[in-house]
Amino acid sequence: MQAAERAPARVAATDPVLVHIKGAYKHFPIGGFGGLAVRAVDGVDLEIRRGETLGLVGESGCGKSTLARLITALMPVTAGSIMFDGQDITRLRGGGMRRVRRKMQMIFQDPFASLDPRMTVGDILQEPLDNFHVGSVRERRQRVQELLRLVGLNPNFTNRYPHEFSGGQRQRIGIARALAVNPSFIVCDEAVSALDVSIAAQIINLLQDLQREFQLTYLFIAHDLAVVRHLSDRIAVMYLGKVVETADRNDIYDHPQHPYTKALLSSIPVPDPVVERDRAPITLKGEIPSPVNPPSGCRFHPRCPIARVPGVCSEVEPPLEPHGAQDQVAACHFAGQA
Amino acid sequence: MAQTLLEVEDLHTQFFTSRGVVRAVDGVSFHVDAGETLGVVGESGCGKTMTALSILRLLPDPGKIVSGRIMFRGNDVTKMTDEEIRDFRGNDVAMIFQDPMTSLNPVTKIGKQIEEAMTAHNRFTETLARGRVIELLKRVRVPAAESRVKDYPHQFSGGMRQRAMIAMGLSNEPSLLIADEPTTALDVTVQAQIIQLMKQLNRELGTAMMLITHNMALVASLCQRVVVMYAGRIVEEGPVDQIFKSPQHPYTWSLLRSVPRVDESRKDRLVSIKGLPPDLSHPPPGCKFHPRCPFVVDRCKVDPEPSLDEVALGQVARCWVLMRNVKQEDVEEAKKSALSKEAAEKLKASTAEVGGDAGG
Amino acid sequence: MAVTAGRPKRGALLPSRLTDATNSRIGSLVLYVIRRLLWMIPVVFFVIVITFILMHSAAGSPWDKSGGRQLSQVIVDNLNKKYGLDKPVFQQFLLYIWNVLHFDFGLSYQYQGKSVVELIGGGWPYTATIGVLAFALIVPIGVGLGVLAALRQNTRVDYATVGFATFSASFPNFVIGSLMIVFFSVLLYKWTGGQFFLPAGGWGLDDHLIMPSVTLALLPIAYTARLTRASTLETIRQDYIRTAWAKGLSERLVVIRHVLKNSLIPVVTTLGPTFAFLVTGSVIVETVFSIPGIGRAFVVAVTSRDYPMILGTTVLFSVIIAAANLVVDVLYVFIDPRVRLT
Amino acid sequence: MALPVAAVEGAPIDWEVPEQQVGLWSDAWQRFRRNRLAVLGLGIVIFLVGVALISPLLVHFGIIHDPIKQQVESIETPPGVNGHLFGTDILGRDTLSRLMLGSQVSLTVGLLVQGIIFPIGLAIGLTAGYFGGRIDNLLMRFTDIWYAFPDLLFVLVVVSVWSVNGPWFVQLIPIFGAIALVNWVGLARLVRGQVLSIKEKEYIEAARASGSSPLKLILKHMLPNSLGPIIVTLTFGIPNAIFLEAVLSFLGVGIRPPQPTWGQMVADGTEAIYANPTSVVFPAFAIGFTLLAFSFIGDGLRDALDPRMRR
Repeated sequence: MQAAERAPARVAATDPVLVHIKGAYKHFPIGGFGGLAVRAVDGVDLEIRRGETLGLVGESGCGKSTLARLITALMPVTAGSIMFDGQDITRLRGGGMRRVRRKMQMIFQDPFASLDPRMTVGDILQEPLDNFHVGSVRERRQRVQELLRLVGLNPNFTNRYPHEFSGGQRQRIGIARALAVNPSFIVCDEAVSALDVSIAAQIINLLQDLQREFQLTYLFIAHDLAVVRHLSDRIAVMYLGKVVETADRNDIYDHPQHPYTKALLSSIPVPDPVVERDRAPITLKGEIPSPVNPPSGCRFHPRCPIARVPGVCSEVEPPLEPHGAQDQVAACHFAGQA
Repeated sequence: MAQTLLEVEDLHTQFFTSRGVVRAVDGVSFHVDAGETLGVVGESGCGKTMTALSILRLLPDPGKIVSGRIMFRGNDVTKMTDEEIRDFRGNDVAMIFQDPMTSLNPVTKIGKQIEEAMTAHNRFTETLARGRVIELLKRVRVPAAESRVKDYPHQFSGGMRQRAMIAMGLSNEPSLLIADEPTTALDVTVQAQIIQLMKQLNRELGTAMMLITHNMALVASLCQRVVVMYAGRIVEEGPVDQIFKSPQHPYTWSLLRSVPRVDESRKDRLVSIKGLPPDLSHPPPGCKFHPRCPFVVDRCKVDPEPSLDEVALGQVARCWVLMRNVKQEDVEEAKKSALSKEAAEKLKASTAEVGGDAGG
Repeated sequence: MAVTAGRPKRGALLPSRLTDATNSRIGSLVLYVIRRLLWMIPVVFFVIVITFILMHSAAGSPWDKSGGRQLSQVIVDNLNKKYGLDKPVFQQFLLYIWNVLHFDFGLSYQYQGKSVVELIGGGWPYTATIGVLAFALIVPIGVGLGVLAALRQNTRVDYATVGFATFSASFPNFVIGSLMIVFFSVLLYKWTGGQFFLPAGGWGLDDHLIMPSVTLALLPIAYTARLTRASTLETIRQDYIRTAWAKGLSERLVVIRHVLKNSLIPVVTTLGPTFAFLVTGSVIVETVFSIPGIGRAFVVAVTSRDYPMILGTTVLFSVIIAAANLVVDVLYVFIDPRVRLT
Repeated sequence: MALPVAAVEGAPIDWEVPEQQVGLWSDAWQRFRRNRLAVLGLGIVIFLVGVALISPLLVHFGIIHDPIKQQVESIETPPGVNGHLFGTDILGRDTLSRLMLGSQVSLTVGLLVQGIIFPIGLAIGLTAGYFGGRIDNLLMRFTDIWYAFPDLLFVLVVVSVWSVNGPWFVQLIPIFGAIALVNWVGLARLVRGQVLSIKEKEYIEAARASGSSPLKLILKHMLPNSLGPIIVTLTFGIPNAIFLEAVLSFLGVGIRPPQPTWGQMVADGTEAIYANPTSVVFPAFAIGFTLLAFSFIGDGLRDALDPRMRR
């Protein structure tokens, strides 16, 4: 029934995988006795397919930003492997790493903190070009201007400093920087969360236009499910260091398999008073537990409306298994029931 | 007809800075009825928060109420003495703030901070107030309230702190609660809990609420009436259904179309409002929205700003054009891509020349 | 000087984020104090090592300057034997450490026949009296001025306080001491025909105490006032102060319950460095005002190369400073509930 | 090669030119210049440097009195008498010329010590902050010990055991060493803290993501961004060093006569304080105002470089 309304997904499920994350872990030791650690990413398996936008959602502290840093090799993994274009980047050093770096870039959350305040916009945009020795110095300068123009900024601004620009303009500079070395894969880490509504819309549109123009693959990380749904082809939901569900953006909304996904979706108000009057959100009990001592079994069980405790939920950790639609996986013993 | 609780008339709040006078609130009039929930929406820097702070006379330093009246139950807040305003704050009108992380005193126990809100107004004795703290925390559904009153704010999570703030706001049973972006700093599931709580409290206690937010969905969920502000002015006002169904001011329309909806599959591009809100020390002439308006006509730039005229029953808007007069193709035009094709082509060309192994 | 370099030391103190450390707060506090006390042992040990190495790296022997004339080799040998200087340096060091553990800091070279402990014991009452008096001035005056200036920002009170603090912080204490002597002892004596003046030196539990303790206290007062003012201004801008106003609290309650409680936290953390400053300041002030305290004894020891005395004083002072820092850190835990002990 | 704006089509969105174009450093300089006290302090310091440089020449050509020559006939001349504008001291030496020459010692100590501290503190602080680990641990433990060490006492001991003979600038070497030894830790800690906080900034991650090497990160991002507080600390270090030198001279363990120093002059003046109080007052104020000038500059710089003061 909904199928007719849906825009067709641009990428078929058979497309080759660009990024393949296998059993990735990232633990941050917090010192003290007993080797306690923040288990920010705690066993994640995920695929990002060439040309798609994978949306990654979850609440603060679920490990989505850490995962982004693992994928872009800004942090070393504690365990696991991350394959990019067939290469395991967790083992790369030096030149090999640099070659991969050039193909994947990142757009950051805070437009104020992500640009070095002591460098001009021209220097900021030229830095990646310099690092990868792209073209001649003259060609680099020219490319910087083209980049500025591309993101809708005046190309004559190269000798301005970031503090002279507004938040939205800065985020464009950050996008231009990511595009500078012509990557094939861009990680957008909460790229619009810090922006005002109308400015966020500008950036979202720009990201979509750029993707179409340059055949980019995006990993789009956000806590706002509405934005993620708008931009993504597939959506992965994270909870407490693990991916609990992955599916096509329509499937995940139409028939979420994991109770957390369901609660997350239902908790987002819709800008329509008529819909709102009848919407009955599933409000979850309590708050996200500490990632230092995640609950046993299924991590979601203390807040889960359908968990059987004591029982399988509090004892056995559910694996990510196909449930619901084709290409949909969820980690729940009672997937689809609610 | 419900009784009018708060009536703001032609309020002007200005900041006297070295760079000139900033007209943060520029002739704003609205009212809040007893028991209703009014939403005040707009982008940041459009004067929403300053309007709220003016009502409590809590403006930060170079800010001053220059003219206008703020009538609360027949008393003008702007004319109150220091003693009267002290008794008014927290007692008649309470306020909760955006960031629960910074809005509570970090070195004072939660219970003490709530208790203090009550003892400040001689309505409760100290013993009575202390007893009520637990009751209030239970009302805002803080689990294990008996033991948590002795906790410090850093021992509370964000959501719990916001509950404590709400408990504090409600402690004197005020007739109006001003909530300034109460859920913005919170996680989605926690946001849902707080929204749910505010709905319930509004039903149970009949406290009127003024909700200040940029989140249109929140307004749809909580409010009966909406005031849309832009550049220190009200540009549109009306019942919530009306505003969402047929917004008449292009700004309201853009705001509504600039956020994606979670219940809709991707169909349309988002409407983005070009440029930035104006510098309030040097606002543009004519309609203040005209430099960013996709449906601007010559008149908007030259003529004095239009007045707030009735456009439907109970709905007023400040616009020469109004959305109902805008043609569909203009609407489509407003959604078109602004990407510089030429720059993209040049960039691709230069990549081919120098790109090496990075070619997409 | 110690005061300007003194940032609050919070290496081991981190704000609680991950766990609630409520239930066993007292227990962990005790553990923390014990650990800090144990940590003082290596600290003092290294202070001794460094000073010891320094003094043994000096060219010539300590007897070179004695009495201004060259002593005969026999006498030097005898002296070396008496003070154990004929032994290898390493052995001397071990012996010294052994003795220190028995509270024996050796014999003074300068005042022959007197032990370092005796000399320090003799000077202690003077140094302690001046120090305590100065400390008693610093906290109320410094904090009071700072708070007043912040609450009356951009008024004459504020300007006067800032001006006073800037001036006092720039004039070294020996300069201030000397200038005070000029004005209160010399000029005042002349102008009043000997009626009113303050004694320029010496000791007595009367007006002799005024100038030394004020001189010692002036710079820390200035520093405390500046810091209090800055931190109060910072606190006033915080969101929770706006919350306090929004509750309808009176100005008095907002200031006392919310502003001061927070703004004084950074001030407390600087009391440790302040104490260190008082200790080193005593060296100067006692010289300026000819007070027979430890500080002056130290100067004498330095100029006459009285190594046991130098070592003894240095050890004592560093123990005092380390203890003061410990007290401040513990105090900090009490006034700031966010501090987590690790 | 600037592209003409008119040639661009497709309605760019944020085309407006930001108001004015000021680099952060020039912006800071603008703010510094508006601070009258800071400018006054800078003026005093420049004046003092001039005095220190030309006073040997003035003595050489007999324009001012010889600061060393003792004149029995003019012992303790009051100010303004017999061409001694500031009077003479207990040995009949001219106070003004002694003050002028004394500025050499104070300024040399104040400025040069910072020159020694800067590279040491910077190198250790950067290494500890960036690489962390063992160096960092060592630095932090070392700081713990250092904070328990009474700094003035340490300087006193060092100077007394390492004193060397020779002209005043040779005698200064152990003093430099001692003051630098007690002060580099503070700077290293500051740099470390700066690096640690900057390390967490997104722009460092962004630079790493765009392939910048660690050396480039340190030199192009961390250093320029931590320079503000470092400059302020160094500026406040100047009066601190001057103060320590003056105390040493005052206590009689610093530069030995005949080279005049201000601390020494205060000490000498104290000896004859009843007879001639002015011989204390002049050097005392010379020290005080010099330190004041530097702290005005320091305050001015701190305000000018404070990121919160930026628009």
